[in-house]
Amino acid sequence: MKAIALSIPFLPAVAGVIALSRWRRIASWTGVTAPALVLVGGAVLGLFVAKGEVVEVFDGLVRVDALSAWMILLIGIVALIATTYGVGYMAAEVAQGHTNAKGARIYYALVQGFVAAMLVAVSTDNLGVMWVAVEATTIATAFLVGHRHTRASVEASWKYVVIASVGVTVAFLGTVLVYFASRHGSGATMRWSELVSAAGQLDPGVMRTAVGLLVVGYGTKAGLAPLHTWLPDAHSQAPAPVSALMSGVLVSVAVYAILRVKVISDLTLGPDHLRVLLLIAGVASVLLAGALLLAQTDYKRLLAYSSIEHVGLMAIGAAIGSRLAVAGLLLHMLGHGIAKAVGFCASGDILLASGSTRIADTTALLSRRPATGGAFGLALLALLGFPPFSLFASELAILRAGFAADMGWAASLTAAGLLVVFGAVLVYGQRMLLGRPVTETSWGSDSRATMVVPLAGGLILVAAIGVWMGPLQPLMEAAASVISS
Amino acid sequence: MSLTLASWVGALGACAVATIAALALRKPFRVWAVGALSAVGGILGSVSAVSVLAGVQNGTVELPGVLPLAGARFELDPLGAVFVLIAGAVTVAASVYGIGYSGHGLDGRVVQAVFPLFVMSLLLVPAAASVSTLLVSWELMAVTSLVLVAAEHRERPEVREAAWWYGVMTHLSLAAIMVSLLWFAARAGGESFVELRAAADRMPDVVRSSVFLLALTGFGAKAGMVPLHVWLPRAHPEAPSHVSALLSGVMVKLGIYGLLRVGWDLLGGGPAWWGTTVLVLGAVSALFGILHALVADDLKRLLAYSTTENVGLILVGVGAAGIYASGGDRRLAAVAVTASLLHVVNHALFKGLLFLGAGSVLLKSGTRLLDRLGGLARRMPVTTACFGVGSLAIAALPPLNGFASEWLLLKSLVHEVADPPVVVATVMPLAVGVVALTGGLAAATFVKAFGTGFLALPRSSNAEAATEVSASMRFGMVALAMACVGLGLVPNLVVAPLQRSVQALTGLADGPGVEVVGLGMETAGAAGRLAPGVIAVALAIAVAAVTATGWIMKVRRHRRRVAAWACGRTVQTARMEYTSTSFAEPLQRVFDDFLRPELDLDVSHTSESRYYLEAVRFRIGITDAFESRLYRPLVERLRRLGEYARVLQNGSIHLYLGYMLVVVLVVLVLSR
Amino acid sequence: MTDGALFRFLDFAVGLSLVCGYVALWRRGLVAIVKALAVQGASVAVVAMLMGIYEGHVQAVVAAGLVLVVKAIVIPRVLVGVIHRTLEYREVEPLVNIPTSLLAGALTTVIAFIAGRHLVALDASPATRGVPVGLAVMLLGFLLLVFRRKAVTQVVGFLMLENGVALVAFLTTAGLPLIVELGGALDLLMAVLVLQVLARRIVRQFGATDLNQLVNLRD
Amino acid sequence: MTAAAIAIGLLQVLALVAIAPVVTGVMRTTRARLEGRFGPSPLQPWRDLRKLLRKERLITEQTSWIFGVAPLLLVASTLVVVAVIPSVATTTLLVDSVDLIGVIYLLLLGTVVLALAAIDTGTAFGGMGSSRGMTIAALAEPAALLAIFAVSLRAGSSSLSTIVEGALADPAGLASPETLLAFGAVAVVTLAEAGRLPVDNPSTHLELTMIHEAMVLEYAGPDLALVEFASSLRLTLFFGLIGTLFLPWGIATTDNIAAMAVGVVAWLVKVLALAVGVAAVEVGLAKLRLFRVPELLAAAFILSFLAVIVSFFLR
Repeated sequence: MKAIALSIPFLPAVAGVIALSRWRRIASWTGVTAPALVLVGGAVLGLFVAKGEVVEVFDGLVRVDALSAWMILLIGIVALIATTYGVGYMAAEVAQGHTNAKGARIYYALVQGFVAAMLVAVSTDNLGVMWVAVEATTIATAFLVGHRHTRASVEASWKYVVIASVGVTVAFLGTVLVYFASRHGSGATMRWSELVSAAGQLDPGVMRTAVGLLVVGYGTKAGLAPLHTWLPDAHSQAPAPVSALMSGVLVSVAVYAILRVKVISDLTLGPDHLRVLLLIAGVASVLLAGALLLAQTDYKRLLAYSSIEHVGLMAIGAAIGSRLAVAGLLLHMLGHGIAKAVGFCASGDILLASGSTRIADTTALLSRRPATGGAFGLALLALLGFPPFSLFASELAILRAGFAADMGWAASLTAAGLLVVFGAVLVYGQRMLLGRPVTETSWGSDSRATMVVPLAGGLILVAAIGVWMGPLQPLMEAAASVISS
Repeated sequence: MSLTLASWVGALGACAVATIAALALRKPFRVWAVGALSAVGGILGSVSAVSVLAGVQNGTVELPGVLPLAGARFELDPLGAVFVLIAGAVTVAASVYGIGYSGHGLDGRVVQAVFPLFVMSLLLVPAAASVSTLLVSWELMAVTSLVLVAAEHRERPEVREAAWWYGVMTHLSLAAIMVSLLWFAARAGGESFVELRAAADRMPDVVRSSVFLLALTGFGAKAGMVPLHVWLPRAHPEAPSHVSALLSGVMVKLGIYGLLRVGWDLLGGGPAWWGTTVLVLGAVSALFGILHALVADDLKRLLAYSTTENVGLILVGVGAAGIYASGGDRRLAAVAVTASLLHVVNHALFKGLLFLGAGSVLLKSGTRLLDRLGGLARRMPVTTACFGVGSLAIAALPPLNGFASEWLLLKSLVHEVADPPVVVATVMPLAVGVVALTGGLAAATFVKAFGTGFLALPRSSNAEAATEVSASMRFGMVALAMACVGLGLVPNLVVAPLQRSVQALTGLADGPGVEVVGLGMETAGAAGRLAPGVIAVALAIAVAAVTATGWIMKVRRHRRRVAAWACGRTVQTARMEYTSTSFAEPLQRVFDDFLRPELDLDVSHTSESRYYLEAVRFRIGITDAFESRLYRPLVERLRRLGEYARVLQNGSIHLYLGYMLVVVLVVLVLSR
Repeated sequence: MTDGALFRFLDFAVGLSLVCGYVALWRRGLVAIVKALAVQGASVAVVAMLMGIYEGHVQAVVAAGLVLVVKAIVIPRVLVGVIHRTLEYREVEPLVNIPTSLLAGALTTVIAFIAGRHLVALDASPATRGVPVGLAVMLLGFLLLVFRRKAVTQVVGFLMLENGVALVAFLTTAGLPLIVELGGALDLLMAVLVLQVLARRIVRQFGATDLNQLVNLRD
Repeated sequence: MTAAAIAIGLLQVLALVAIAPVVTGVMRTTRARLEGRFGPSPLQPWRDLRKLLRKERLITEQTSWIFGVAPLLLVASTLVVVAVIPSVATTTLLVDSVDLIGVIYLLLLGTVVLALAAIDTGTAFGGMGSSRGMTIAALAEPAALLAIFAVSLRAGSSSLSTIVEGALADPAGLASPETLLAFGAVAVVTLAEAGRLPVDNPSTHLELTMIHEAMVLEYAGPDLALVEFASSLRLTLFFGLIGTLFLPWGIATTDNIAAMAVGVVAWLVKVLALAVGVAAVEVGLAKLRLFRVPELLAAAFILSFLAVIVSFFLR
């Protein structure tokens, strides 16, 4: 177990190094095998820790409990989808001359590094290390966002790096203050588990500031309004697989960080302190996403704003904090991660085919590009929370928990926001998907299998989870109990 | 495993298999497989419903593993059974009809695969026995129907518009229901219907009433109740006709189901104003619907609006029942709700029939516009006969099934309370007036639909070229037509078992509302009796007598065909016929202030003299007031709000960092 | 060296870093601003060292050296390089003019002191008395980020933010666990390099590093 | 149902069938006399019918089977109503199977069938007639049903026999305001449904004014005979109904011969009196413009509505 836990972050790292080497073919496919192995390892760990066990190596440098295992699974699945799809995508990018072999190599390497950083972030017990890893994701993705050296992509990456780094720096201050508090509490430590056990002795005054700053910092990374500003630009400019990873897991990793902080904060300051903060941010995110979706013209930004909406939901779930809410939140992470990955990958294919990200230029997709168009449509339906996709179950659970916790007003407000989002996404979705092409010019043959299969797989998986979770059920329960004991 | 459960699960299984078959098989087989298997599902579904209504046993299923974080719980009780019954019955006809109807363009994988899923959802919703289960089934129904509504998006641009309206309104309905039921569940401390029932009377009135109003909004939107009906006249016409039959015949009714279930079963009824609200909304819907149906010239749009009308009538019954029950007169309440449920069943049958008929016309003539139809009676005899039966039934004419329920409804409104409360004394007479006027207008509407659509001369070459439809489609229509006649002759077939469902509504009734006396049915308390069967027999005898007299008086039997009196012109052309527009004109004028039609008349004169006309063009457009005055401005306002909101995201990194600075400062100051 | 003297040095270094913050906010010349940054970095390093000595951490002294190298030498060099490459030497017209910026700076400093009070309260050692100054430096960096238009200035702002946090870190905890320290420094370095590359790309794409041009991505 | 009852029921049906054309005749004669003409004998309608039945059956081209079946159904539905309504005696063939509401819908059935047949001819007149006919029928419906509401409230039942017996039980009730209001309503409805002045003029064939005549314009020979017969049957039916509901005196409640005799006489008197009265009134009336008719029917609706309200609050 320890070996697996330790090796998991290294798999992508190694793959990344290989990717830098000259032989591209191998590089691309090792990039696929690494996430697959991560997935397997995550599954093994999951089965182990679901029983409440904890795997710990190097006094907490690596510590995998149920929550970490859940996140590892999430990262593994999404990374698998993104990388598998990515092979075909990069080939097409090179073919279309948006980049060259060198660019492709760097791309593969950075993607792996990005995944590795995220894995570190979720499988360490040390808040400091977690912080370092989160900052590392920013650096890894900086060049991925700017992968096409266009004006827009450069602009996006500049904004992304500056805003995200500033945010994470704020989080660093928070971490420092936590350490400060622990120093004057039970003894200096940055280990989450120790902080939790010693939460009683931490000085509330310092912790209040610390927690606030941590939430602001990681909230920036998660894209909570009003700190979301970089997200639409970065997610819409990055290459599809990277957008998939950023939207699908990176935001969830940030939320994960907030959840870890929340545990300590709840023990030291009581649940209400963070609840107010998260509730405001969450509801604000949902409403803002709705407002900005109303007049949207770019389908990748559309997906990005939908991410903001879903992060808002997660924040609300965290704010409610009951067992049901947290379980719903975790399930929502998983469902949203996969669905959003599929959505972005499909959108990438549409971009390759049409050469434009404007909704107006991409119509009648179901007729022109049945496979990816269909996948895009289904992903939208999933993101809008239609059964059998699991997002319906999780949203329902979060709202249920909200009413049960006497936060009916917030839940109702959220429901209203979701209604607006729904209307907006539906109007643009139908504009893109339905109808018959005005010009009979077909967009060449439908995309190749390696780009379609992962999308189909992802959709089937989300639908399946929405009906029956099977072995994931106990893991989710265990993970939920880590946060809301 | 009881018969109920076995057949119900069997039905679901059949649908599932149908979906798989649709995905697996190739075209010609696909359509057949889906049609047949869905039909089987329909039959099994009705069997389960019948066994419940016959009092065999309620079917209960608990699947804690399924449906993450909630667990699925189903129970098929007499109230739900009514709706499973109509779902099954209409499904049988619709899916067999679909075999022939899908031959042309609708045989794609997606549509064929989703249709059985839609049927499945229709069987699931009435059996759901917990909040989450209900909501999931409800959304499953929403998404499948949405896909089916959009099925023909390649053919007509309106389809996409329709799909959007439908999607938004159906999600509005979900949001309202969700808030209502989750609130309820939170107060009850559990989400199974049993717990909800138990907790209902422990809740403060404010909560009860708000839960009720939210439920009314949500389910009303699905039922097509004014002012939440706007999606209905868009979606139903654009959907493939056999789907429209299910939408209008069954899905819309599930709104009624939800209202009854939440309002008078789970909440156990409430103050009089609940009933009054429902009744008034119902009355408005009925009048609004029928008036728009009257002036519609698109056959399927006409049918859709008439659905709003019928839902209105059903709601009038429900509301009346609520009022009576709150006044303590549970006997009359039982009568009223029996009337509503009976009308639910009847409307499912004849509206399904009418939509199938309209589908046949559309398929063969390629148009839905009444002003371009006509002369089908000779070209499509079976379709014409079936549509005729449907029209007479929906016009509530004896001896067809519409009459029975309309009669019961009126009986329940023409009450004999000793000294009624003011509400009853003032509302009921008006309700009678509305129901009567609606009935009259419905008759006019369907004389127009059937007369101008099927009789006399064809008004266009398409109609001229129409031919009778294929066997499978004929089967679908004939089956429903026979059901209409059958229930018309012997309504007791349904009325008697319905009494079980009435009992289930603990908030309304504690005894049967309608007693069965031989062929006749008698409203509780012998207030009046009706035996439609006898009427039919009497009619038959009368006809026989007249013909016999004819023979006796040696009237010539042979008929000679001669030209009609065409005002002196030798030939009579279709252009001389009254069009549907002109048929409706007098009534449209009577209700001008209400319908506010936009007329435009342009007359072009010949160049020689302004006393000679070149051409006269007359156009009349009637828009849905709620759509043009309520929804469109709302949507527009939202869109503008979206435009304003974009300022927040104006691209300046300095602004973005400014947000962060402010947030950080606030956090620092607040956590001081 | 006695604690008293040590604390006098400490206060001086802390104060100096704050002054540097104001200087950066006050000057228009980019080179001058970068110089201010370098000095600030050095003073942070000094603080780190003094704290290390005070607490007797060897590790903190090492960290101090690290800081000195990264913050006072490498990074300023990089930035000056960028300036020379882009041939932009002045913050010609800042979004917010100098006096207002300085006023805002004063305001944020006040807020910093208010917010820092209870941090000091936890242990009132002469070291922690500097914590509010750290916060103030951080907020000054923030102001640079919001008020200035050139890419370089923004980077400087970000680094001052960083310095402020570092100050707080050293003053409160005399250095974090080494791995975090190293990771942090590495990240910081990488971030700056990334930004430098991006700045070059901006120049290539937009002709200048005026960030007001970066408004193509919007809703 | 005893043999006697059946006999009585049949008797009433036959009586009504026999008298119906005569009633029309009487009205025409009265009208003629009041206009200073001599006019035909009251039996003329019967003669017309006999003549029509002998004629050849002409039927318009391009009509469907509906056109042919319509007259039969029209007569049949009317006959069923005849078999429901107590005229001579309170017991009729169908009084236990159909109540007043049923009666209204049966009559509507006739109207609808005729309207369809009229459209089926495909001529302008047919369409016009059926459009107008349905308009009036639709608008008359609320008034009619509310009037029934009012009447049935008194007896607490919508079954005709109960109502009549109730009325006989306390004749005082007949003088009550609600009954008078209801009577007004029913009167107007009768004029509308039976197509009399001022709603429709049975004796005109002026294109723009006719309603019923426009519908039946294409009928000839035996079919026309049926239609004509049906319309006079309807008229008589309404007179009988008014008589039974508002002047129930003399109607036989037992099945002994004497009572029957009284019943027959009383009924004849009522019907003929009403016929003469209506005819007399019609002389002084002009036909309303089509778009004034709704106002008249609205008035009727108000009357019956008031009747109901009053009967609630004067209880």
